[in-house]
Order: sequence, then structure tokens, then C-alpha cells
Amino acid sequence: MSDPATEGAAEDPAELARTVEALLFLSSDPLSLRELQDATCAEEPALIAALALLTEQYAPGLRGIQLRELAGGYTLASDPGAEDAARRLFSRPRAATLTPAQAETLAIVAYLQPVSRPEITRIRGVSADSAATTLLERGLIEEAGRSQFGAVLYRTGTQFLKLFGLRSLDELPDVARWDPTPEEQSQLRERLLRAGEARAESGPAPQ
Amino acid sequence: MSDPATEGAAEDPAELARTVEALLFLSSDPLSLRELQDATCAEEPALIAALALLTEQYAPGLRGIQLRELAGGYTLASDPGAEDAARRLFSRPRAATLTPAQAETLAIVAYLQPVSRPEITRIRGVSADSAATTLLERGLIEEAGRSQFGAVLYRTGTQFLKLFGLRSLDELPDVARWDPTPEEQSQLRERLLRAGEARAESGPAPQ
Amino acid sequence: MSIATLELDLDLFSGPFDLLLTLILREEIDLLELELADVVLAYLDHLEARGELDLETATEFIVLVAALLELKSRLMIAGEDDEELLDIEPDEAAEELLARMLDASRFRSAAAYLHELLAREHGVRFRRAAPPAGVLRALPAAPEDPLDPSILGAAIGRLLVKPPPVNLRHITINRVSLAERLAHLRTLLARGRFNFEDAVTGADRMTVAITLFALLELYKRGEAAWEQADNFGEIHVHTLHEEVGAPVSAAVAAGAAG
Repeated sequence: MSDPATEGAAEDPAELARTVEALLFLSSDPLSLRELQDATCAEEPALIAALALLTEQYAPGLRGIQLRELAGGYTLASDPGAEDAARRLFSRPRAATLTPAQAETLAIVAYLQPVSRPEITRIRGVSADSAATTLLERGLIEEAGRSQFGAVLYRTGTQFLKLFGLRSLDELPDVARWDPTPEEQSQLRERLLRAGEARAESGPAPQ
Repeated sequence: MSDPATEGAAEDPAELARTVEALLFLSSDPLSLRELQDATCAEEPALIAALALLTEQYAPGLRGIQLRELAGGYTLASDPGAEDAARRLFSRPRAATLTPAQAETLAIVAYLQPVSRPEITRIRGVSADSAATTLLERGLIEEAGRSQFGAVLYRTGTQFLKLFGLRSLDELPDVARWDPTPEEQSQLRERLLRAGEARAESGPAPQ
Repeated sequence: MSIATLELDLDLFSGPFDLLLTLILREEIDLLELELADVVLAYLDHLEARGELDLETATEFIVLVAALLELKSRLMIAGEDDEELLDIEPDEAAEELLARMLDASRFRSAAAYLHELLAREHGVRFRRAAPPAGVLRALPAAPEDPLDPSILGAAIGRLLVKPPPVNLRHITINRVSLAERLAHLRTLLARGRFNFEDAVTGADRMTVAITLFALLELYKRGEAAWEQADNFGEIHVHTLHEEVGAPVSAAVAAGAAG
């Protein structure tokens, strides 16, 4: 596994940086420090130095490729400046656009994971079936076992963090941030009450 | 598509080089001069200058990624010097599971190979892009040329037999065991396509 | 199967479960007149005929029936001829409903935030390619725990299943079909937006219901959404997805019309 040649190589920061660059190029998933260490057989400080060197080489504006820290690891990605050309070449837009139903379902999974489909339905008030299926299909959510009642549970996966530019789920803001203001709440309450009264007046209750 | 801004940008050799670099990075196949020209909307001399610039930046020994000129055009590839590390990276133990979408896609490839991506989509009734790409990355399927209509064809890859502990494709289980309508005579491929299209029609929307 | 397609044959209604829900929400069917016990019995019959319990479907069913029961009990109390109850009930009901709406609104905002994140990443693409052949060939012979190849055969078996033909005749008496209503809505959508009322001018109740069902279907597929400024107000329907939109929809509409 770790023959002397490799060990020696790992000592040269420039060479280690080249190896790390090659690994990042080959891997479609972000690579954690740990994974890079296992693959390169390098010590952590050497690896950190190599990553610092790469970060310089990939400084914004220099290259058509970016070095990003995403989903708990490092990964290479194209520079957005090339998007027009990329769209012409691949004749399709970047994969992820979300319908409102998909975005809501994804938000519920991201914040409440693991969460079951009936729970998502209850929160949204409408069925989440086709949205969840599409998100699964696109790898944005994945199955995470079953609830005690046997319903499939969902969580977000690496693909979600990657596409949304997040290092980890901790970067998502606290959901309480979107609580309506007290004024908004009381407005809503009034509207509900008015609707309830309208119904009570207009609907002669059937026996 | 080709607004003045893009055209102007294409004049700057460094910027054009960055765009070309991004395209080469994203494409798993070599890109011809013609394809690069169509995608970047640049003139051929400008493009050749950009490629010369990239060739300098990717001069041997500088990077962990190489720029290669092949018969089919230009491509980026990892430096062979990183092969040991790459082997260690890819042989790290990973969960040997398949999502339902991946299992379906892999089954279609295994039983019908060679099979094209559009055929897989028709059979499944939903896009198979994400699943197929993941299977490619895991070496479970590989490209097997192009159909007469130019679509990529897939067959099972080097890792397929390993994952299922099979010695050869002949050991794939007989589908008859799971066949819901064994009395039907036509070929498996025809029947899968018909069933897939029937499912697509029963959901009224275009995919 | 999904609980949505559970076939019901009740005194008040016969057709699939999700159409029943739609009609109740639209107040075309009075929930107070509906025997929920019959719905539960129909589901139990279905379970017995099927011989197995699909837990996910069962959970979904219980959630939906519980929601209907809750709604119905609320209606029954509010309907009592009692001034005091009338004063109090809407209040409490509103509080409860408010809590739910807040929950939903939180996640709608979170969804909007996810859209922002995604927009910020616009143009960032990742390389997705197979590892070099040399690396793949060198990988270890087999995982310690190989997968069972029968999952492949079973997957093919599932893919060979044809869906049962969609049949809404028993509720539409052949005058109006979901496909036709879908085509109708898509034609209207080609303009970008329209009023739901305009889509059902002069139509009978069943056509209205099927049209609403078709609208839900379009929403589910991400083709359309709607806004309703006030409760019981006008419903403005608009197109959602340019990509899925015009050309294909127009083709479908033309096909259905011909």
C-alpha cells in the first residue's frame, strides 16, 4: 500500500498538491480531508499545505475551474462564467430547477430529517408524492429507513449540499427566522375568523 | 445566445481559455475544435490561441491534470502519477446499495444490453440521467458506442459482476420468475418498452 | 397503490378517494352528510381483498381520515344552534388552523430561501465521469457482501407491469374526461394565466370538479399554480414551467382536440 516511493512523494508539497488535484478531478463526490489522507498516505499538515497551495492556484478569476469546499469536503466545479458556453455544449441547463412543490418538500426534508412522506403531506396540506419521487430521482433526497409506523423516511444527501453550495446542513439558517411577525399573525388570525363567520352565516348547517 | 457581451469576452484570450478549460473539465468525452467553437462562439484563431495558452498552463509536471490532444479532440485527464492514490481512493469500502431508481436502470442495462439512454427513459417513464451517471461513476455500467441515432449505448461495466458476486452474465436470474404476464410472447425489450409507454400515457402530462 | 386511487362506492359518492377529497374541499359534497365509517369500511374491504398491509398507504389513509374527522367534528359543533358555541368555536378553530398555516408558511419561506441558494450557484457545474478504466480494473474483486442478483430480476418484473386503464366513466357518464379537461386547461395556460371561473363557465358541477381535479394534476406535475387572494375569492391560475410549457402542452392539447 504505502511503499517508500509514495511516502517520499508525499513529502513534496507541490507533488502532493498535484496528486490531490488529480483525485479531486476524478471523484464526483467531494473528498473529505480524511479520504484524501487515506488515498495519498500523507500526514494531515502536509495535506493542509497542499490544499492551501491548490487554493492559491485556483484563486477566483484565474481559472475556468473552481476549488470549492462543499458537503464536508473539497471538490472541483466549473466557473459560472462558462455557463453560457456549457449550456450550448450540453444543450441543457444545469440540472436543478425546482417547482414550488419540490422546493417545499425539499425544505421540509432538509429541516426535519429524517421525515416521512405522510408528515410532509401533513405540513404542506397537499400530497408530496410526485415531488418526493422527483427529488429522489434527482438524488437530492434519499431514503433513510422507516418510521416506527413503517412509513419511508427521507433525508437530504451529498448531492443536495453540493448543488446548493453548502458545506454542511449547519449552514442552513434557523427555521424560526421565517416565523411571521406578530402583526402578520394577527392579520392572518382575523382573516380566518372572518372566513369562519362568513361560513357560519351563509351555511345553514345541514341536519 | 451570442450576445455582444459574450462575443466581446471571446476576444480576451485568457477568458476564452478559462471557458475552454471549464468545458473540457465538464465533458467526459474529448471535445473537437468544432464543438469548442460552437460552444464558445469564438473564431478559430482565437480558439487556437486559447488552447495554446492552456497547453502552457498544463505543461507536464505542473499539474495533477493533463491536457491531451487525441484523435477526437481535446480532453483533460488525471496525471498517471496519481494512479496509486486514485486506486486507493476508489477501493475504499462504500455501501454496496442501490436506490430503487439505480436498481431499475441497472436491471434494464443488464438484461437488454446494449441499451440506449432514451430507451431506458422510455421504459422507466422518468429520466434515468441521474441514476445512469451514478452507475457509470461506480463502474457498474459503461458506454458501449452509439446507436444508429447517435444516442449513447450502455452495457454492464467491470464492477457489475463483482458487485453481485457473479462469474458471468449467464448467471443473471431468469426474469420469468418475476414476470407478471408470462404468457406474452414478444421479446423482453418490446414488452418493457410497451409497458413503459403505457405507464407514461396513464399519467397525462408530458415528462 | 396510492390511497388516492382507492375506489369508493358509497351512498353519496362513487369514484376514487382523492376525487372525494377534492369535492369535499370544494364544498361540492357536504362532509356532514358523508358517513366516514363507510370510507373506513371500504378501505378495510380493500385491504382484505389485497391480503397484505402496505404500511405507507395505511399511514396515509389514517392521516387523511383523521383530518376529515377533525374537519367534520368542527363543522358539527359550529352548526349547533347555540350562540355561545358559535362565538367561541371559530376562535378556537382559527387558532388551530393558524398554527398549521404558520407551520406551512415557515417551510414555504424556507423553500424560497432554497431557491435563492440555488440561484446563487447558477452556472456552477460538476464533472461527472467514470473513473479511468485502469483504476476500475484494479479495484478489489468483490465486496464482502455481494448484492443479491434477484433484485435485478424483480426490478424487471416491476417494469413489465402495465398500469390498469384509467377509467372515470362511472362518475362522468362519458361527457367529460380528465384528459379533455387537462387539454382544456393547457390550452388556457398557453396564454400564461387565466381565471379558474373562466375555465368552467356554464359547466355542470361534475365538469367543475373534474376541471379542478385536472388543475391539481397540473400543479402536481409542476405545470401550473394558482393564487387566491382571499378565501372563497377568485382563483388565478398561471403557468409555472416554461420548459415543460408551451410546445409540448400545445401538442397534447391539439392531440386531444383532434
